[in-house]
Amino acid sequence: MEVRWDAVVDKSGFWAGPSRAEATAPAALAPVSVELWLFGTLAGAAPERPLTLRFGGPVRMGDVLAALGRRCGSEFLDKVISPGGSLLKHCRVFVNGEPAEDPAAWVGAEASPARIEMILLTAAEGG
Amino acid sequence: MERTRAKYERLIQDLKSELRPQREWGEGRGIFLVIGHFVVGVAAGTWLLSLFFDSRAAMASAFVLGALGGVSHLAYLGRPERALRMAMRVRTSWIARGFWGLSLFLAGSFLYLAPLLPSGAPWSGESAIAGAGYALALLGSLVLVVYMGFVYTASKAIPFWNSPLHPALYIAYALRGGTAVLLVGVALGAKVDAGVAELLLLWSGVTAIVAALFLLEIHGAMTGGNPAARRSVRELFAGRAALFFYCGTLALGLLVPAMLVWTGLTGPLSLGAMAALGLASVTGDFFMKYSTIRAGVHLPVWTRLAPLRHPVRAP
Amino acid sequence: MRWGMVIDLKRCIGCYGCQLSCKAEHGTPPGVFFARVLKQEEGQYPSVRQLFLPVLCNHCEEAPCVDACPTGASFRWEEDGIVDIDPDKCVGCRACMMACPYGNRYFNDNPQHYFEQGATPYETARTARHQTEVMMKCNFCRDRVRSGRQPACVANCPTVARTFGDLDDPTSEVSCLIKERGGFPLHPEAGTRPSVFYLPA
Amino acid sequence: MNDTTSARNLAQARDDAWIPSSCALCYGSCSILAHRVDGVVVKIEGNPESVVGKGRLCGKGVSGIMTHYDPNRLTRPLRRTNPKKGLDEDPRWKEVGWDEALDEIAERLRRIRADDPRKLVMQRTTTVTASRTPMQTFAAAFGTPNLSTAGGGLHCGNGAHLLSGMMHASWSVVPDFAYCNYAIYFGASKGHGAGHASASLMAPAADARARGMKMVVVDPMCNFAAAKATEWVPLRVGTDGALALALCNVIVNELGMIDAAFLQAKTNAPYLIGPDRRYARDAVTQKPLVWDGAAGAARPYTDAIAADMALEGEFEANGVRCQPAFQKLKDHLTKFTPEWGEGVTTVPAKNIRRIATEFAREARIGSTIVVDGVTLPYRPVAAIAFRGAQGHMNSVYNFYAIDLLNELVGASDVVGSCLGFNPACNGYPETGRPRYVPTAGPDGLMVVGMWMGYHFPYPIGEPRMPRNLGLQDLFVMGMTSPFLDSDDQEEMWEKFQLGYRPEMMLNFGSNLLMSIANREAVARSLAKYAFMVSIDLYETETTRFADIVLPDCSYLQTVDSRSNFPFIFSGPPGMGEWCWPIRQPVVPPEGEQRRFQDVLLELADRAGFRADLNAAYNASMKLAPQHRLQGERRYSYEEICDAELKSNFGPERGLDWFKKHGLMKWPKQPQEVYWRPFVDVRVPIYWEFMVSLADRIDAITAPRGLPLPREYYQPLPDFLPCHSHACKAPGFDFTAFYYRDSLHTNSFTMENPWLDEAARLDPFSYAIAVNADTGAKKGLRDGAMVWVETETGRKVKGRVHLTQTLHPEGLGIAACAGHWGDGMPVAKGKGVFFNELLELDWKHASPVNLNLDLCARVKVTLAEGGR
Repeated sequence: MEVRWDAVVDKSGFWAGPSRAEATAPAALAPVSVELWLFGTLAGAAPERPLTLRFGGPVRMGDVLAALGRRCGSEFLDKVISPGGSLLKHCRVFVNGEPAEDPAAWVGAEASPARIEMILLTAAEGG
Repeated sequence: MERTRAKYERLIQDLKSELRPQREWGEGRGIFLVIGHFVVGVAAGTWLLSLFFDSRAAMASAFVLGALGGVSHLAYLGRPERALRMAMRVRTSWIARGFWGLSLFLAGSFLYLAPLLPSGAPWSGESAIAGAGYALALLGSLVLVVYMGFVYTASKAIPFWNSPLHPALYIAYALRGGTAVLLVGVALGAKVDAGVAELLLLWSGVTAIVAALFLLEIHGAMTGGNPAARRSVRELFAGRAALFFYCGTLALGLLVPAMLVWTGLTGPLSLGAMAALGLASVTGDFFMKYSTIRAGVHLPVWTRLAPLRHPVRAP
Repeated sequence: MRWGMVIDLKRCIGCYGCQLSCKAEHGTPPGVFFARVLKQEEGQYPSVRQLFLPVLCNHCEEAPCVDACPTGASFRWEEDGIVDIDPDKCVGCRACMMACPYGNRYFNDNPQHYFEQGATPYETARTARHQTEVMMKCNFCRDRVRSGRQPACVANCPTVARTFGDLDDPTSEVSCLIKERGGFPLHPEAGTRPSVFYLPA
Repeated sequence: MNDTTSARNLAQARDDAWIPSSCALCYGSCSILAHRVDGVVVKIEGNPESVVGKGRLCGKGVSGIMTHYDPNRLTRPLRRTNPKKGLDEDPRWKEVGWDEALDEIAERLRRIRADDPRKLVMQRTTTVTASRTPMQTFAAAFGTPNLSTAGGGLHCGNGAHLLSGMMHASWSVVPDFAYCNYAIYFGASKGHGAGHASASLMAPAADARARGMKMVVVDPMCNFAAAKATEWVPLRVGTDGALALALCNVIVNELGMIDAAFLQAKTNAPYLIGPDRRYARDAVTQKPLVWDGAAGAARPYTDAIAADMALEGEFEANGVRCQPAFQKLKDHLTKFTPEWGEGVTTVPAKNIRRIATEFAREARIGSTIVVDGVTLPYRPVAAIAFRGAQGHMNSVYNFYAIDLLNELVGASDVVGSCLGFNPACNGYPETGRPRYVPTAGPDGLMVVGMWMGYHFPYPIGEPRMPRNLGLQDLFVMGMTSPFLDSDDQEEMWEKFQLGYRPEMMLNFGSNLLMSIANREAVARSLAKYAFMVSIDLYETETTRFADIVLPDCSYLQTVDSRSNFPFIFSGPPGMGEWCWPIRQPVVPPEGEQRRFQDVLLELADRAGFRADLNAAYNASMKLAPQHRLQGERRYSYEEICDAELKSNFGPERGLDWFKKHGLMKWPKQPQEVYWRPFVDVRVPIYWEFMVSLADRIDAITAPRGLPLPREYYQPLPDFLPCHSHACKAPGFDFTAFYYRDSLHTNSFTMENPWLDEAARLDPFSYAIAVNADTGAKKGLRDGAMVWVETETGRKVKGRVHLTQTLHPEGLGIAACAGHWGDGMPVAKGKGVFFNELLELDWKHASPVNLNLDLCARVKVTLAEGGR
């Protein structure tokens, strides 16, 4: 019998991976403060480390980055965000120690102040 | 250290070459092996002939040569201090047999010759001891004459040597050497129980045999279909060993003596010339052996890895 | 029993793993190779092949080197057919070298080491064990084999081209391979009856 | 500083231990067992417990002892006293203490970091893959994007890795030896000599041979792989792409044997291409459109069932006539007839047709097979390539065309097919780490789940005015760049108004002078550095340009939580086991040698950026929250290794556990090895992105006097000749190329006296191989000493080896030998320094991926009577 390539995909949940429960926005609209630790080449962008940003309510990572952009300037932003608006592959962001790639992810849901670390890993490589 | 280094560099080159030259016998300290081998051969031949022609002086010189040959062998060995072990494997090893041959010869000839020394010996020339010595020396020298050729015949690694003719050839050499020594002896006034003409004819006869055997061996090597053997012949006539072969073997060992023999047979031969004849002949023999050994080439390891599938050819 | 080796020339890629693992196992001095790899090409461009031939002592049943040895330093173990050298008995006459049709015997000339500065700690520990002025050659890693391991070149061969076993046992892997794949020895005409066989490339 | 746990055991009266660790004689990083007796390493064997090498090592691996004990190794830090730097300048070293040396370096680092971190260039060898993590992490923390691998990518990888990444989510490709029945090798030796996972692949390749896998090897020289092939296909150097295109044409247009189902579901073949050569996109979602045969309408590729997607024909979408990408490819291929191919490659047209037919037939399109109870597509054919095929100006198209063979018949990461190097790993069962899997990126095209660098093959970066010295951020498909050392670097930097110049180089073990191109060019660039630090085992030719030299530890004296990066890099593809081996010290350092990983940590402390370095390690090692490095705390490298191991394998399996066991293993599953059917990603058989990419790069380069050669940026592969093909100067009738010797790694191992000895016994290793008949016509004798000279007058000397195993126009040299320095006396003067023949500038680099042209048209003349 001939395996339909697309069919095989449909049948298999193998790579679905551990489904992370979508972090929901905290009910209370308590103000959130975010501690930003910028490392490596990004460190120069911020006046101090950590840089603390306060938000009126729950925020998504995208919002934090945008706020950071307003604070640190566009040159900072295009180091970390592609023209398409997604996070550049070699820019690593960690929210309270957990890697965060999705700009839509909620920040500061569990811990406040939330600790966000950002660093650029060197892109050029060969061999 | 430097020598070792150079030898190493050359080994690497040799291992790369399809037909690897034999160097252990003949090069460096290996020269002592050739000398020893040669001298012992002459000694044995001399002993036998001097028995025949009853020449004490020649016998004495045979003893001395034999002893020198033994020493030369030791000088070649990697571990001379273990030389006695070489007596162990007479059952299979021609070298062991040669070792016995030489030992018997030296011991025997000593026992036989000692009483004849002016100083004399505890036993007389007619004593049983001397008699035993006579027997041992005779046995020893016979073994010596025979074993040499077989040492080479047993060398499966060197196709050129590994020929059934080799023993015969080496026996002939021994006799030729002996004859040469006798000639020298006569020249030096030693008492030899033979006429010069007789010796010259003997020399010619033996030489003829040697030449014939040698030619047969070369023919065998060339037609035997073994590349290593063919390469050896090339080394001998046009390669590493050629110089020794032409100057040493042919010129000194054949032409010069042959001329002298001719003069000797056609007219009177000065004692000096006779000595020269002997020496030239002997030196020629040395170079004969030396060049043959130097011309040795290892059997190539690589053989056809049959049955080989043939490479894919475009249809 | 009779230890033997089968080398599958179809698997061998001439990587020198055997030659060098042997060196590492025995610490053989410069210019001494218990195992070697030979390369040769066959045919004419473009129908040509490059062939690899790993060689080592063939541990012949009719070993000419043993016959040629005057002292008994070269000998063949009765119980396992391995042809070996007792360095304490060798006088260094090199008759065995002239007798071996396979050129697998080496004379350990003088104290030698690989770096001009002198022996490395490794060489002091391993190479120094070997006597100089005597003959050396492969002994099928007899010590390893007796302790239940395979010879170094067999255990290490990255292509698993080498098989080691008892030739006297018709059911052993080596015997079967020789039977099924047409194993052949080198220079059979020499009448040495080698214990090393090759499977066609 | 050098905590050498196992070395402490030396206290015991009788020391006799077998220590599991990892080799570092080449980047295969096989698992080893080092036998230590009374403090001396007396034997190195493969570790049979490990998947990496499976207990069997190549000649290099077993010879490591002599590299470790090499008396020529550096043992003390050295300071240059001669300010002048050059090929003939003696550095006039003076020994200095570590403190003095580290302070001076740290001072420089601090100043540069405050000024502009990009002025630091990090250079590392490809030989030690484990050095990738500490070096890249240091660079990230310091803040420089300028990290290079000493010509690594320029030679072997910019094309091979880009294409393997784009099409197989992996660093490299091999046949699935366990099931493949017909493999075509284009200038690769995988499983037969050097290369990725070299020793690990030798047994599987031999098994495949024994099993009867047909192997067709396309190569100008019949060595290594070709020597074991069922068919050797000699061709003109650098024309592999032309042959592949002709083969594709036969398969598509003469045989019509394609895996439509695969092309529909797993490639962008059905995507509709407009007259502008771009995708026709959905007005709302901007997703590329396909023609849905069932619906009789153009729909986003996500909305149609693959089986209904049209591959051929012409349709109307967005009001314009469009064709599926496959139709474009089909039409494009028609011009590459076998007859045309014969003209370019010298491979007879009938052979091209035969091989294409055999390949397509053997692919068994549509068949399936059950592996470990899972039904999988079965395509037992593979077309693979590496250094030989891709080491040219036309590197990208060559590899692209070659891989199309796999894509056309669906032989891509399924049973028996062309496999990437373990690009999908579900992680160690107990922790689910490390986990890698390709994902669908923009337009549904595949993004790698794991990559050696962070410069992913896809999505393609946005070209910009360069900030990197290598200009990879302008030529965004480039990886390793020639401009760190090229003759025209200044010219290029000025053109693109690069706001800074390199000031300091930190080199780990690479010998740039030999590994990139002609030494004069590289020497000029090296001499420009105001300050250079070299951490090395030997005083290499390159290290002689350093201001400070730091003595490194050998692989038997150091520690790495992963002996290779990523841990899957050295593991053989195909079914079997996952294996994570470590490297650990077997003996203590000699003299004042220190591990470079700890030296880098120390420098970060002294230069005051340890917090950044800790953060960088957290990121690059993806450390789990509970194992992350904290703040500015001073961790030793062993502690960091411990953290990574615990993070991946649980708290009870830290460095101590691994030192005891050497490695961690767990079984692979078919869904990991043959991941393609299970992961919903597509690969581009039509590189639509090239069209706009070229526009965007050209928009930057053209105004600055560097119009982009558009022929290199087409969406479909073409054959572009190398410079060597264009050279018609009389007398220059050989095309010189180099190949990797299985006895040697880069320029490193010629110093190992065992390997050197073996290489001197080898007929090819140190020689210049020339076709016997051509050579005879030119009056060359075997062993003759000759000069090999290029049109520009660059020349190298060596001994000729006449052989039948070479294409009549070829001239083969085993790279990269020919050391001239005294720091590696054993290697000095051994072999031929091929790279001296190579030009190093924009003109000789691929405008797409910056790969160097590695073949050179040469003439051969007898040197001093040729004796």
